[in-house]
Amino acid sequence: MATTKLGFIVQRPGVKSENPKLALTHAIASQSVEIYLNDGDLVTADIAFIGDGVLNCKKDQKPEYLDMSTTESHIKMSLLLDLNVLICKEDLERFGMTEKDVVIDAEEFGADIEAKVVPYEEINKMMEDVNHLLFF
Amino acid sequence: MATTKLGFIVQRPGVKSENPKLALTHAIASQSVEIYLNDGDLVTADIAFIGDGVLNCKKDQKPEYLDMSTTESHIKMSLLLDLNVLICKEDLERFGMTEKDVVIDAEEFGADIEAKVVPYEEINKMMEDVNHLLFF
Amino acid sequence: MKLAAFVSDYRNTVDTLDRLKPEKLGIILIQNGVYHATTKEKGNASPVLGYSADYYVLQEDLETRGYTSADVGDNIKVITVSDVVDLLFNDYDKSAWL
Amino acid sequence: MKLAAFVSDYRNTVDTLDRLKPEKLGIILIQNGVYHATTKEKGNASPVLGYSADYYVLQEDLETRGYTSADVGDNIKVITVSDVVDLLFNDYDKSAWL
Amino acid sequence: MGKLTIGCFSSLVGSTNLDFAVKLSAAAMEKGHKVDLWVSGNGTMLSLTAQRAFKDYSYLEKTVTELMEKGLNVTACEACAESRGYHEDHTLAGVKRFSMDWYLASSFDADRVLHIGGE
Amino acid sequence: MGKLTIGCFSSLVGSTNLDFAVKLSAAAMEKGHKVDLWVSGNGTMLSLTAQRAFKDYSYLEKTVTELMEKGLNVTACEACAESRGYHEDHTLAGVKRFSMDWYLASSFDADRVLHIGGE
Repeated sequence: MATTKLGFIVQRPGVKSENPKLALTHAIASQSVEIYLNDGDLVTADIAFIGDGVLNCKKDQKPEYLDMSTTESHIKMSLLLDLNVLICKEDLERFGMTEKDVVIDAEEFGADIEAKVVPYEEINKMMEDVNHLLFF
Repeated sequence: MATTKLGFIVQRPGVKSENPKLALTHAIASQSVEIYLNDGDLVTADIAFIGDGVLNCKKDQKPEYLDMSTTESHIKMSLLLDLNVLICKEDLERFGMTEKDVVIDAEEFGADIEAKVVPYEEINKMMEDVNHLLFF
Repeated sequence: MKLAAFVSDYRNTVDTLDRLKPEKLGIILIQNGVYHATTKEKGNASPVLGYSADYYVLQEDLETRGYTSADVGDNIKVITVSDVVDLLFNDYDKSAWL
Repeated sequence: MKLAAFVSDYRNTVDTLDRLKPEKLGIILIQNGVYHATTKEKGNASPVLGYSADYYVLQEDLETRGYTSADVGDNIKVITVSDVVDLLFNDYDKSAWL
Repeated sequence: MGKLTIGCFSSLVGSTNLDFAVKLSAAAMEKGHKVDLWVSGNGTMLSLTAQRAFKDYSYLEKTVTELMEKGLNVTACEACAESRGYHEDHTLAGVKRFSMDWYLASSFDADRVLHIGGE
Repeated sequence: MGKLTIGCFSSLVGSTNLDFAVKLSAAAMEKGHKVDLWVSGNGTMLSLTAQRAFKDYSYLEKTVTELMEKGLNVTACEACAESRGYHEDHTLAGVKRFSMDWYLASSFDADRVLHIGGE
């Protein structure tokens, strides 16, 4: 019985690049990884948005123009699956954004947890705490 | 009998990205475009390196590590084919580089012309003079 | 020349805009370039808005990212892809994708 | 943590290096990141060299771009891909490709 | 009405540059312009047939096929495609494959050229 | 000796990130480490067979095949590949195709993970 913790750090805006979305889909894959592991073994995925990456968390993204799912909907899916989603407070402030501007909950999907707007210091702690880092 | 002039502007360093090399191979293709055109019609290609793009002109690039042709060899090929190759003087100076650091001639291939290190003003004139611009 | 320059990134890796000196300059903010129109940093507007140019921003790229025309200053015209065609054919004679 | 950060571009589009505060930081300049080691602008060294870190630059990426170890300051260690493996396994416990 | 030549060097999936190039082509054609679309570099990805539509990725095969039926001229750089393992037999019906000089020839009589290169 | 898991999301041709990932795999294997290489996004380009070698483009098919014979484990993200039109029948012999959870499972018992994502 062992747990490996992964930290997914999203540093860039999305849409034009698929990277932030791949960060989320890979993190979500932590929920189906058991088929490869022994009973009781786990891989956990924490997700943090820092720098320009916080722009991925903007509310009200419209999927219809590109006919593609949005990073907003992937963040909501992550919350539904109880992944730990952190958004850097200082970076939101730098862009003049508040909690009201970003995706915090996925109530409409029945998610129990919320994304957390936290000081960078907490993201740093997460980065210290995980076994491996994946920067996107 | 008409001539269409194209200006190829290379703004970025190469190797990691194939774009500067594609600029040169597309410019070189101006030498074989006649098969598509009427007798006497021409497409000309001028090439200018500006900003970080001047780093593509550094001498002594070694092809063996990636087992790929260098932008240096493509600049020499452009000279052999009598293309007008301009290198921005102010940008070389910004990087502390001189004519000695960059590809100027392709004597070993028998090229008659040389690349020209020119003030940006001359590159601007070329940009005004051509029919279409292609920024890489 | 009359030049339409497309800015499609938020962090530009080239300083080409600083040097372009066309008779008429249009800056078209598309894809992640729309953040220059919507987003201030530490209260300051993006330096990309500081040129002597006509500014345009693509509406669908705004909305895809969660913004609307209301998030954009009056000095920037919100346009459609169809408008881009007209700008290219009628208002500018050359284009630069930076 | 002991973090090996890879810088592979000359113009970085992220400011992540400014925030990373590991106990030990190694900055590995590869691909177009090697220009930080070889190239000054207006006489100034790249700001990427200004962190409290151990610096490494990949020899083959230098030479592919027309430089040699002689073009690199003494504070930057010229290494091979094989050395990168040892750095990852022996000197650092996590890595970040920026 | 004029002729617009678009060159796009960025990949279909992973960047939305090709999505924009295709939308611009459609908008120009709707206004009666003739459009040539040259794809080179990773942009040659547009020329591959049998791409699968998923909600997480760009998917242009259907749109491009419809636009080609209306007259859009799409040509992929042959060397760029071959080097990637995109061969003739996996090429989307209607897409041509030529050398880079095709792009320059298309620019010869174009009223406007939009070259989407950088990155 | 340890295990290194490398994830690479950038394209073979157009960026040299995959070239570096493959070189690093080779160097780690030479030192006795076990290496898993996950390719996702445009990196799935590595999994296509019959790429043509030209002097202007990255070409890794031969190197990767030799490394797989020596034990390199290469897996491509199936959805990323399919969305691009890279199907099972054009996949380089030896390259596996799985969902993204394969990468996470590989990281589970890896001593080191190098994730080449950004851009």
